[in-house]
Amino acid sequence: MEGNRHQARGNSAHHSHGDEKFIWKYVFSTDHKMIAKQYLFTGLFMALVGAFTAYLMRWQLAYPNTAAPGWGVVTADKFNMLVTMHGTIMVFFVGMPVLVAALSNFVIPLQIGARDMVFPRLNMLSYWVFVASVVCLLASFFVPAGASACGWTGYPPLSASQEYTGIFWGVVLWILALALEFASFTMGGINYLATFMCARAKGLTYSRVPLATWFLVGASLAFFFSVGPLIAGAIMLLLDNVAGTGFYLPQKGGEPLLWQHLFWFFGHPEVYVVFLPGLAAVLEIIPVFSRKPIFGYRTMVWSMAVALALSYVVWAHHMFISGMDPRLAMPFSITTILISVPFAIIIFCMLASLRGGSIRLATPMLWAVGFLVTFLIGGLTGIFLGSAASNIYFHGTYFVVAHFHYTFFPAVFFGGFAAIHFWFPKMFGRMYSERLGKIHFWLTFVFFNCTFWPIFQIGSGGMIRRIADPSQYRILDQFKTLNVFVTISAFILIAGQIVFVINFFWSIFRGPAAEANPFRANTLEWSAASPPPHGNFTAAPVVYRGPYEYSLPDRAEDFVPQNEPPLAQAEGTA
Amino acid sequence: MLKNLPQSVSTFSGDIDGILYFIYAIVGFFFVATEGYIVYSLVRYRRKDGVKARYETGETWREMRWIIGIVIVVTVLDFVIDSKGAGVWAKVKENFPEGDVRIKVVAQQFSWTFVYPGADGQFDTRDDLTVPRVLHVPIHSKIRLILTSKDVIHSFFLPEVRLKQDILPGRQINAWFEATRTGTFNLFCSELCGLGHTKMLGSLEVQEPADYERWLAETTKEQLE
Amino acid sequence: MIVQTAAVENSGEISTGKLGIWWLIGSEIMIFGGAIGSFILLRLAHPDWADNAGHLSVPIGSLNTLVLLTSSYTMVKAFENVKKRDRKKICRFLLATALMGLVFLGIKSFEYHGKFSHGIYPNTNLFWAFYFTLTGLHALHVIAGITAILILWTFGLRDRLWPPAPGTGTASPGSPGPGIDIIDISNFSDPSIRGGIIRPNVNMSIPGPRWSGGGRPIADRIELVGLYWHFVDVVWIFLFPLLYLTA
Amino acid sequence: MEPEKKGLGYFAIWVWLVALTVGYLVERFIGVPRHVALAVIFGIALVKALLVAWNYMHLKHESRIIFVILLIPILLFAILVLLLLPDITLVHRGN
Repeated sequence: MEGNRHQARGNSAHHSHGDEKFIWKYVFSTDHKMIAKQYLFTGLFMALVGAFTAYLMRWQLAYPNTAAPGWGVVTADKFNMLVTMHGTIMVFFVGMPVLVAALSNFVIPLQIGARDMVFPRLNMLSYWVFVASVVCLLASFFVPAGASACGWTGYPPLSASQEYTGIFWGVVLWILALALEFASFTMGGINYLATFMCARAKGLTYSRVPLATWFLVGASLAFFFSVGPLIAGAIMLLLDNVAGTGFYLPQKGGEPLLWQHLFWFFGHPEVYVVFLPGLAAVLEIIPVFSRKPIFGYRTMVWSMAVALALSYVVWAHHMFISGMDPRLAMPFSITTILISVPFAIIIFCMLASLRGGSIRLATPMLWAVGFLVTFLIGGLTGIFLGSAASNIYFHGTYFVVAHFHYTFFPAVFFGGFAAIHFWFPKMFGRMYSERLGKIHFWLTFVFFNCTFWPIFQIGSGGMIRRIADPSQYRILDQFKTLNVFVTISAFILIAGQIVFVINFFWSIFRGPAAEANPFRANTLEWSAASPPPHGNFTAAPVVYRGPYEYSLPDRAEDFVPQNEPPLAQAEGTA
Repeated sequence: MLKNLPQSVSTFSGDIDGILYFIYAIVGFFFVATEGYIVYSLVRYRRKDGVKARYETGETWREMRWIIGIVIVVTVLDFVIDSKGAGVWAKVKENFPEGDVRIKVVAQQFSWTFVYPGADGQFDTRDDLTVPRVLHVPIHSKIRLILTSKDVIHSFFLPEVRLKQDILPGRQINAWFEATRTGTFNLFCSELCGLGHTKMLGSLEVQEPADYERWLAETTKEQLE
Repeated sequence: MIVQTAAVENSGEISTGKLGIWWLIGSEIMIFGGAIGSFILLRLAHPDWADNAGHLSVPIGSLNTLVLLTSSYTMVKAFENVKKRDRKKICRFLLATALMGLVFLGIKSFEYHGKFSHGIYPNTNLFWAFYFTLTGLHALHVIAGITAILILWTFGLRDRLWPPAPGTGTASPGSPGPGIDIIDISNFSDPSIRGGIIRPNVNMSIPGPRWSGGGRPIADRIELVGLYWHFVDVVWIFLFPLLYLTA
Repeated sequence: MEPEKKGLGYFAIWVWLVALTVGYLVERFIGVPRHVALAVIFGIALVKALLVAWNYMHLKHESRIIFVILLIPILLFAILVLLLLPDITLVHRGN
C-alpha cells in the first residue's frame, strides 16, 4: 500500500531496524498516517453496516410487512433495533472515526509540519480501544434478544431496565461500546490537542495554522469537554441495568430526565464534533480549487470559537417538550438561534471565497460545493426546530429526521468524500479516477436529495419517528407513494456508493502515481512526498506565511507554499 | 414543505402554524438567495484561461462589510423569530388556564387511558371514570390535561391540535388545549416506548357540549353498574 | 496578511507529557463533575437522604482522608527527590505512597464490607447507589494510580529512572535497513526550531513498536503520575464531605 | 524546575491539610446551625483542594494554558449544575 517506502523506526533495543513485520507496519502501527487509514477503513466498513440497516428500515416503511430481500420481514422489535443501531453506527461509528479520528490523525500532524503525533503509542492504543468498541457493538447483534432497541439516544427508563424491552445484553453491550468509544476518542483528543499545541513547525504561529487544523482541533475540544458527564451518565445507566440501582427509575427515586440532560449536554457539541471536521475539509478545498485566499480567515476561527462556546449551552433545545421546566425553553431557544450567527458568518465567508475566483469543479470541489448546498438546507431547517414554539409540532416527526440527515449526511459523507478525494493522493500516493469520482458525486447528490427532501413533507404531514409500520396510521395513507419514492431513492443512493468503492480500491492499487502537490496547494502536507514516509518530512519545514496565499497579484504562479522562503530571505537568513 | 400540515383544530394551533409560516418565509428567502448565489458564482467564476483569481483575504472591514450587513440582518431576524415564538410558547406551555374540564391521561406500554374526575371533580375517588383509548372533550372549552405514565417515557401528540408533550414517569406534567372544531382526530405516542410503540394509538373526539354531556352521563352509568 | 517572516512565539515551557496529563485531568473533571453534579442535584431534592448519610462513619472517612492526604505528601516528596536525583528516597516515597493507597483501599473495602453485612447494597436506595458509584469510581482511579506508581517504583529499583549516561537516552536510531529514509532526529528535537507558545522538550524520535521508554527519562513520569495522584486526592477531598458530612 | 521553598514547604502544607481535616470534626462537636456547618464544611474542602492543587500540583508555577484547561471544565460543570437546578432539584414530583 505504501509502495516500497519503509518506515524508519527502531529506537527499541529489541527491534533494531526498519524491515519490519507486517504486524508492526499495518496492525500495531504507531504511524499517524497508518492509524488514520485504519480508522478510515473501519469507519467505511461500519458505514456498510449502517447502510444495510437503512435499507431494511426503508423497505419496511415503503412496503410494510413484506419480506425484505436478503433478510425477511422486518418485525416491530427488529425495526426498533435497526432504528437504534442505525443512529448509533452512523453517528458514533462512521462519523466519529472517519471524520474526527481519520482526518485529525492524517491532517493535523502533516499540516503543522510534525513528524507524528506527540503520543504515538497512545494513538495506537486509542485505535485498538475503538476496535474493541466496534466488536462490542457488532457482538450485540448476536446476543440473546438482539441489540439494543431503545433509540440511539437510549432514553431511560426504557433503556434502564430489562422489564421494559426484554433486552439485557444488547443494552449492556451498547453502553459498553459507547464507553469504550469515548475512552478511545478521549485518548485521541488529548493527542490531537497536545500535538497541535506542541509540535507546530517553526514559524507556524496560531495565525498561520490552516483552517482545517483549526476546525479539527475545535471538534476535538467540543468532544473533550462535553463527553465527561455522559460517561458518568453511562456508568449510572449501566449500573441501573446490571446492579439494580435506580438512578433513572422513578419508582426507585431516580430521575429519567437526568439522562436526557447528560446525553444532550454531550449530544449537541457532538453535532459539531462531526460537523466541524467536514467543514474543515471543505474550507481547505475551496481556496485550492478557486485559487483564491479563503475569505476572512480570522473571522472564521473566531466564529468557530464562539460557536463552540455556545454549543455547550444549547443542549436543551433537544428537550423542549421533554417535560423539563418550560421556563428553561426560552433561554435555550435564544442561545440555539444565536448559534446560527457564527455559522452564518462561516457560510457567508465561504460564499465570498467563491467570488472572483477561478473555480475548477474537480471531484473534491464538487463534494465541497455539494456540502455547502445541502448543509445550508440542514442549517436553515434547524431554525424550525430551534424555535421552541414551532418545535412543539415538529419535535419527534420525520421533519427532524430530514433535518438531521441534511446536517449529518453532508458533514459525514459530502465532507468525508471531499476529504478522501482531496487527500487521496497524499494518503495513497496515487490519483483517484476523476470520471468515476464525478459519476459518484452526481449519483449521491441527486439521490440524497430525492431521499431526504420528501421526508420534510412527510414529517410536516405528521409522520412520527421510529414507527415500524406506517400503514397503521390513517393520516399517513396520503404519503404511501412518497414513501416508496424515498425508499427507491435511498436504494439507488446506497447502490451508487459501489462506484466509490470501485474507484477507491482501483485507485489505491492501479491509479496513476501522484506527485507531491497535485492540486498546487499551499499547506505543509503538500510539501511532503506522496505518500509521506514515516516521519513525514525529510527536513524540518519552516513556515513563512499564512496558508492561503493564492493568486498573489505580483506573482506569476498562483500559489505560494507556506514553506517557500521569501525571495529576500532565500539566502538562508532564517 | 408545509402544505401537508394537518388541519388545525385548536385555539393555539393557528399561532403555531403562524410561526411555522413566518420561519418558512424567512428561511425560504435565505434558501433561494444563498443557493442561487452559489450556482451563480460557480458559473460566473468558473475557470477561464488567462483569467487570474482576485486576491482578496477578507481581513479588512471594507471587504467584510457585506458579510457584516447580512449577519446583522440574520441576528435581527433571529430575535424576531424568538420573540414571536416566546409568546406562543408561553401560551401553550407556560400559562395554563385552570381549565373547564380536567382529565388525567395515563400512558403505559402500549395504551392510553383517560380518567375523568366524575361528579365530585376530584381524582382518585370512587366516581372516577376510566375511559380507554378515546379522549372525549367538549368543543370550545379549556381542557386541562394531567399527563402521567406508569412505566417509560411516552409522548402525547395530537397533530391536529399541534400539541405535543412528553410524559415522564414519576412526574405529573400539565398540558392544555381548547378545540375549535368537532370530529375525530389523531392521538399518537411520539416517543419510542418499546415493542408496541407503533400501535400505541388513540383518538381525540371533539363533541358539541350537549353530545359530550350525553356521552359522559352514559359512560358514568355504565361504569357505576 | 502577508507577513513574510518566520516569527517564533515563545512563552513558558511545558512538556508534552505534562500537557497530556493536564488534558486528562480536564476530562476527568468532567466525568466526576457529571457524577458528582447528578448527586448534588438529587441530594438537594431529597433532604431525607440525610438519614442514610448518617450510617456512614465519619471517623473512618476522616481517617481515609488523612491517609490519602499523607500519600499526596509522600508523592510530592518523591517528585522533590527527582530533582535531587536521589534514587533511594524516590523509591522509598513511591512505595510509601502506593502502600498508603492500598491502606485507603483496605479501609474502603472494610467500609463496603460493613455496609454489605448490614444488608446495604447499591440497589438499596438511590443514596447508596450514589455512594457506591462515586466511591467505586474513585477507587478505580486509586487502583490505576497505585498501578502506575508501582510500575515507576520497579523502574526505580532496577535503576532505570535515568539513562545510563546523560544525553544518550533510550532512543538510539536503529541501523538503517535497505531503502530507509534516515531522518535526522536531533534536528527535530531542537526546541529552537519550533514555533508556538509551548516548546516541546519531548524527543520527537520515532517510537518503537513495543512499549519501551520514549525519549525522556522515566523519572520525568513521576511528576506526571504525581499530578494524577493529587487529582485523585482532590476528588476525595470533595467526595468525603459530600457523602459523609451532610447528614 | 521551579525555585525551591517559596512560601510554604510541602510539609507545612501537609500539616495544614491535616489540621483542616480535623477541623471537620471540631465543627461537628461544637454544634453550629446546619447551614453554617455546611458552608464551613465545603469551605474547608475547597481550601484543601486549592492547597493541594496550588502546591502539590505546582499550579503556582504553571503556565497560563494549564489554567485554561482547568477552568473550562470547572466552568462547564458549574453551568451544568446551575441550569439543571430548576429541572432536577426544584421540580415537584407527583404521582
